[in-house]
Amino acid sequence: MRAISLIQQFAEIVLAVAIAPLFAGWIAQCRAWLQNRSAPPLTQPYRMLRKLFHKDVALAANASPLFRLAPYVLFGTMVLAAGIIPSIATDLPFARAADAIALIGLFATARVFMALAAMDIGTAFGTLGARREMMIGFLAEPALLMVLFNAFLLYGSTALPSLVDGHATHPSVIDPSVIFAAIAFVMVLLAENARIPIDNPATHLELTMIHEAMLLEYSARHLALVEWATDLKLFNYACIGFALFVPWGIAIHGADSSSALLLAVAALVAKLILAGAALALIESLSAKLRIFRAPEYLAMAFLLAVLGLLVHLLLGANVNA
Amino acid sequence: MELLLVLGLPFFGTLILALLGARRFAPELNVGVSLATLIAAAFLVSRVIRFGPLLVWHEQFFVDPFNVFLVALTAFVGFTTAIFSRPYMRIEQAHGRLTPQRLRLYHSMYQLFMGAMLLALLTNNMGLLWVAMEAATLSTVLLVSLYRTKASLEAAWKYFILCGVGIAQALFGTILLYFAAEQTLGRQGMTALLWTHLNAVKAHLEPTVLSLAFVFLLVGYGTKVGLAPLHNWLPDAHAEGPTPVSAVLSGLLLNVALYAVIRCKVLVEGSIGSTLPSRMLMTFGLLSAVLGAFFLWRQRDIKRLFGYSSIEHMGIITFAFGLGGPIANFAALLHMTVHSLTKSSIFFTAGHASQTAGTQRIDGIRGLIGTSPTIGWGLMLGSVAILGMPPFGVFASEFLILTTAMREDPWTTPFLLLALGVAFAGIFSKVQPMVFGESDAPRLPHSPALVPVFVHLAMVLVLGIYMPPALAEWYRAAARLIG
Amino acid sequence: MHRSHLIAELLRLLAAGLLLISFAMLSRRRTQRLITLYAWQGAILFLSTCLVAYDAGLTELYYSAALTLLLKVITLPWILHRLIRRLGAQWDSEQLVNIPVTMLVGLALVIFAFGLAQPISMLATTITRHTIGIALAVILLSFLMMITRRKAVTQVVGFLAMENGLFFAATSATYGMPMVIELGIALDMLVGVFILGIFFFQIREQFDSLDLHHLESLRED
Amino acid sequence: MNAEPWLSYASASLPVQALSWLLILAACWCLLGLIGLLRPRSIHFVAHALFPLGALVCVGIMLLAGSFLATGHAAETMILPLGLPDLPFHLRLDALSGFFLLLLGMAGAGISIFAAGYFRAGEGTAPGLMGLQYHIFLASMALVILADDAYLFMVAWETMALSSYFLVTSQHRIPEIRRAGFLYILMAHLGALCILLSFGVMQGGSWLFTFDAMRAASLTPFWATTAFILALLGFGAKAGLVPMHVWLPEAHPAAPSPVSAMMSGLMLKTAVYAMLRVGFDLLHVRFWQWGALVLALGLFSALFGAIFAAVQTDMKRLLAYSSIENIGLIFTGIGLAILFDASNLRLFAALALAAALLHALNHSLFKSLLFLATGSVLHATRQRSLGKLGGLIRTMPWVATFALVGTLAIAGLPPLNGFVSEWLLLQSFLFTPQLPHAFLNMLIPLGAAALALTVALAAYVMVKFYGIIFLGQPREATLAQAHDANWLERLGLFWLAAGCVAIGVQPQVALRAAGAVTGMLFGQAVTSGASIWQIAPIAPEQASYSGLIFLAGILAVVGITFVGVRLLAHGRMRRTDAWDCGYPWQNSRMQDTAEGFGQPIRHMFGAFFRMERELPAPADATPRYRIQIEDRLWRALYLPTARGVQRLADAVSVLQGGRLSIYLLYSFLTLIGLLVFVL
Repeated sequence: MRAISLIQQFAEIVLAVAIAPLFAGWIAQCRAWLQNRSAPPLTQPYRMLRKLFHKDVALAANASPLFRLAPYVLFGTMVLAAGIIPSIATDLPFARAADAIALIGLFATARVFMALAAMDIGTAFGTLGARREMMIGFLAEPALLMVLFNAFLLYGSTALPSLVDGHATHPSVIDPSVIFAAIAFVMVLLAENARIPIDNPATHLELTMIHEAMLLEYSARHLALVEWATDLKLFNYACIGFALFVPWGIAIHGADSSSALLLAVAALVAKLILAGAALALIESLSAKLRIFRAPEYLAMAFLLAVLGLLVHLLLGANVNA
Repeated sequence: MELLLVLGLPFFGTLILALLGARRFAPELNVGVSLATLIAAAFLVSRVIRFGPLLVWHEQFFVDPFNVFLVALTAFVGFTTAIFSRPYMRIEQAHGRLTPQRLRLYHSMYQLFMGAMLLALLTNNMGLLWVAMEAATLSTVLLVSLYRTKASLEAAWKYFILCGVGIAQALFGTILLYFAAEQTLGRQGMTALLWTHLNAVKAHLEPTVLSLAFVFLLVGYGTKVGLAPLHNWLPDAHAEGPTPVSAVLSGLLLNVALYAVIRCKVLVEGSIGSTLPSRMLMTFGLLSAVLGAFFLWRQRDIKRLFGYSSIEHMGIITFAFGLGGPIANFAALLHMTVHSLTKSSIFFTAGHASQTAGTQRIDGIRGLIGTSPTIGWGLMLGSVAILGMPPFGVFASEFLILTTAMREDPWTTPFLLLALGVAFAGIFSKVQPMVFGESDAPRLPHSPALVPVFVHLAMVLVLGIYMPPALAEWYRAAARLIG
Repeated sequence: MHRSHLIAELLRLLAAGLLLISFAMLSRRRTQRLITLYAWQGAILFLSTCLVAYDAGLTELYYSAALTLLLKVITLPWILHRLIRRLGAQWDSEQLVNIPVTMLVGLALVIFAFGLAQPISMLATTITRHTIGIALAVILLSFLMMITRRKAVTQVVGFLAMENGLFFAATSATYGMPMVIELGIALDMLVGVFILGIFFFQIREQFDSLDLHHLESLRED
Repeated sequence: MNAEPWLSYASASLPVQALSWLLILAACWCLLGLIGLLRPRSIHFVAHALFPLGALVCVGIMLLAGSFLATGHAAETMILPLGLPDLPFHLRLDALSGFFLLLLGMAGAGISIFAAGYFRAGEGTAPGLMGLQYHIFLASMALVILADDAYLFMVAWETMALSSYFLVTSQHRIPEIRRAGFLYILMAHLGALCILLSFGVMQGGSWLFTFDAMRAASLTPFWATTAFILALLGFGAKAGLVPMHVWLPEAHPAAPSPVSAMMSGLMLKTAVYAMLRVGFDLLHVRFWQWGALVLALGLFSALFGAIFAAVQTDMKRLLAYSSIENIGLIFTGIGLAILFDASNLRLFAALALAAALLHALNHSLFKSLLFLATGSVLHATRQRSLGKLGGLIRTMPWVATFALVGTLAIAGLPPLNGFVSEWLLLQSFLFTPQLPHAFLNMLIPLGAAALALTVALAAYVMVKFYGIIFLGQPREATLAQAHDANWLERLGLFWLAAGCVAIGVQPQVALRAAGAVTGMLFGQAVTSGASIWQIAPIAPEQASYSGLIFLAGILAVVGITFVGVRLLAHGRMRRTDAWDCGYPWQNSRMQDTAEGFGQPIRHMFGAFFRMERELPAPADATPRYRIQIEDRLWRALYLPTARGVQRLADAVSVLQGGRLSIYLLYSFLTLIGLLVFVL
């Protein structure tokens, strides 16, 4: 194993942990602009975290150890995921630990822990949130898997680094299925990260909230970790999207020097800025759905992904391993 | 010599018990005579094992692989049934259903019945076979009507008329056989009806006559086998007679009747050289199996239930004989054995069960396993065995029959499946609540004799996983004999 | 030769008589008359057996003829007469099927029986070979009678008539069965009738009638 | 196939003739059972002496089978002087049977230890008798796996059914349990008949019923298909494949928990084993249509089970339906394997089969674990209904912890074992586009989606299961007195939980065992590119997974974060009431009930259910809400059959009209008919 790959690995994790809140803040700012409100400063998330870390924890009397463990597990899984997803380089020691499907499993672990923690106190809202979160989860996963199927058909691999490399080796492949898959992926991303139209991260209107309902009982450092992990999750999804659909600029295996890395970081930042703006735009343009419309929404995502698949098979471009 | 004993002892017992059957020790005497018969039979068997088949007294009597094990079986089940009936009949007497005179009649007729069956098995003469069958019928008619209740009289009357008519057909069949024999063997009186002689010349017997004869013989003896649609007497007789009688009817008489049918089938098939008789047997067998299974579905009386189950199993055996070939015949003979062992033991337990509950109605019998675990487990295991669950021997034969049928005549397997499945549901759904659940029945005045039950079941179990070589050798030889 | 021809003629005559009697039995209503007819049947059997014995010169057939006379002409009818007098069951009022229909069915049966007996008669070497069809017809007719009658006694008479038919078949087709078997059959018959006698009384005391429709309680419902 | 170092060491210390030792161990089980009859009423003797010994036997079997697999010996055969005259009992130990014996021993050990602590006095059957039935059950399963001729197989198979039936009905005073037992034994017997006929076809005229003869027999496609369909019916009925599943949700809850665990964890696997034996070993050909059929059935069962599990309100029923789901997953793998094998893609076939085998092993571990946990809960609270449980994590921390492991494993979450097999299954789905059937290529991705949906639903179900039983506030006051499991029970649970974690973190070992099987069946072992760190079914650059790195990574990050938080911030904390948006009067009745948790599923998959709702009226003094969920198939398939048989029986019973003349007429007509027929 080469030293550079270790460096890349470390850099990637640190970068992700560092700028994930910034990304969230950027989206919030864009939304504010689009809704012409006066925006909070970009650093708002960091201040939030600092404040929370210094508060005293107010823990529900009947909270079990699971409740206190959950935020750490959540944070841990998200950091690990950040280490696996090739956001700036593809030659990562951790990357072999999981392909994209295993990543879905990783996110599922985080989700289940969150839901269990939400049920632990035994409040009405906690269980409600847990149930809704799990529902969204099992609706979103098939769609996401179909997206990955598309990728596999294109590059004959489900390991993200190989996908990126493969894309770099023959970038000429512009398959119509990719477009379908990309749209489906964005829809899933919105749903999975508690954004409009499925959920509203800003709301605390009890009956509509999903994600927020689960963290009602958390406070101080626990809450901070959960929030941070949430930001990381959004960041990770964004990076998966980049790796799947716009992997330009990522320092690929073999061609990775320090300069390439700097370039990659720059590319990543650029992509994030655009992506954040786009997300904000979508969120501002769409209205939140009733919870029972969510299945239809995700079914639509699934349908698009499958369409992509069929299109690919029908057009018969078979670039399999 | 042993043969003389085997045949003589039961008739001797008939007389003795008829003379002094009213005494208190009559049941023990009955057991004693049966035991003696069993011992004699055992000697006979051992002799056959040592010196091979016998043919004695101007060839009037013979022992060959086909009937030797049936003789042993008959003597054995006769003995165990005698053991069982000792306390059972005492309990009946205590319940006031029987008087000493009836008991005397019962004991002597029981022995007569045994003698008649052994005669039917051992004789080489088709005419004597007929006489013995008739004698068995008459003695059992008296046994069935033992209680003198309306129901038992009705049952006995139907039994008598139906089997009487049937047996008359069989006689006509025998006459035709004799007629055909005379054509070839010439007029030689007694010897013309000897099965061995007929078997020797069967190829030259007149086919048309023999096929006619077979029809009459099949209808005649088939009535006693209980083949549908000639079976109607069977459930009534089984349900209304005393339980020991039901046990020997199911366990032995049906076997003997089927034995007669098969003897005739061998001759006829050899003569007409076509598989017509086999086809007839298969059809009758399937019909009986399926109909019997469906009858099971809505029984309310425990002994009736198992009577119908006997019809079903006789159907299966007949079907197997119809299939023919070494394996199917082997399976059929095995099934004869295990069925009579299992079914008699089931009747033992069923009898005691109805005594404990004071009724034969199924929904009156509950939670046996609570009141008397031995009876409960006996009934449960017996039913499980008769339903063809391994490791009991019934499964071994059904295994061979089903697999053979699947290869030889696949069209029959759906019917067999239907029969077995329906029978399973029908019997098990009724046995389970009788054995399991709550109950508050009183205990019996005399302790029941359940040793026979578990002896029988143990034997069936052993036959399921290990078959003594000698027995296997007989079965093979008999299977070859039947062809 | 001439003599045996004459005997064959006589036998055919007797056989016809047998058939006639069976038809008569089908048509009779009174039980006593039935029994008388049964006795007549026995008599005819006795005669025919004697003729066959004389013709074939078989002594053992004489024994069985004697047996027939003793059993079927004298003993059984006598027993039955006494029985029904004691039981007061003279009348066999109504039948399940009315008589003309029964007659027609009987006729059909006779034709069927002859058709059936044809191949056998071809083979028969005995002088009586044409009579076997009649024997079969008698059997089937008495079977029919057992089906159509309502009273226990009449069913029994039908049963016995069937035995007669069998016996006739035995003699006419094969000069009779071996003696031992004849004896066995006769013994069984006798015992059977005694048992029936016992039954009559028991049925009577249980159901105070010999009508069979009392005996229909054991059934699937 | 190169062996794991520790395994090869173990095998070096064990005799080569593994088969005879396995038989001796199986005999030990029967012996233990019989010894129990000496003092049938003494719970101490039976439970605390015999059951642990039985567990030891399980461990022995596990080690023997494991070493056999590791050293890759040639198949061992043996003939016992028992059975039918021409057909003595044949036994055979090869990789396939070795794998399933490993499974049997591994899960059986945990269950037996737990059972030692579980059985209390005065529960249904006398303990001695129960011990006999229990150990006969184990031994018969071992024999099913070792059998090498049809007769021994059937004998062991039905003995298994029978002993488990008696175990299920051990509390026979309860009518529902009797009913469940009857349904179970009936389905088992019908299935057995189908299997019997299948063997009858496969022996192909050579009147030898040994499996060797069947391997040699060459059947026409028609007969081969007949045999396969019959086998699928028979073994599917035992495995609980939809639509032959109806007995399963009735029988598993009815049984005492260790028995439920054995049935769900082990007995269903014997059906899987038999299906593999027939499908891949005995039948010499395979057609892709078979694969499509099995795949469809498997996927449907999986989805069906998951959906029904999500709406259950009885914790053991929930687990039973989840068993149907997992069996569905396993059969999905088998179907894929047949598909690949039929089109000669042997490597992929090996992959799919390895996934199925691994999932069978995993399921036997975590499902027994969960069933046993419900057993402890049942003893502690006397409650089976989810609506009356809750908050047990505080009163029963041990059970809760082990159950959490099981829950995460069955929910298919990394880094536990459930995830590995499901991941492999998805991987094998990825290669279906290489099948030479364009039409299938269109359809199978949807199958993959259905699979993903099932897996995600399973997570939903398990969150419901765990959250409602162990988390939240107790829904009944009595739950406060619930006591934790005793040490034997804990030991059993620990064994199984450890198994889940071990296989999750080091799947390579289990994969090697499965590889031995696939090597035997396809000549392809799924070990390419696998290192001690990771598994990679085909090639590392295509897809790879490493549970070890997962676990290590998460633990490391969690540790670092924890320390970091403590260093940078502080650990101050105070206990207060729950906030719940400031609503002060909340109580335990305000949590989601089991029905509430199932509500979205009912809403989305309404087509699957037959629902009876009872809604309270607006002005209702005592409003109560009741909903009953039924399986449509029960009314669509089974009741009509039963009614049909009943009607036929009524029709038949007319024959026995009780009138003598009619009976005479029957025999008369039979006579005439036959005469006419003969002429």
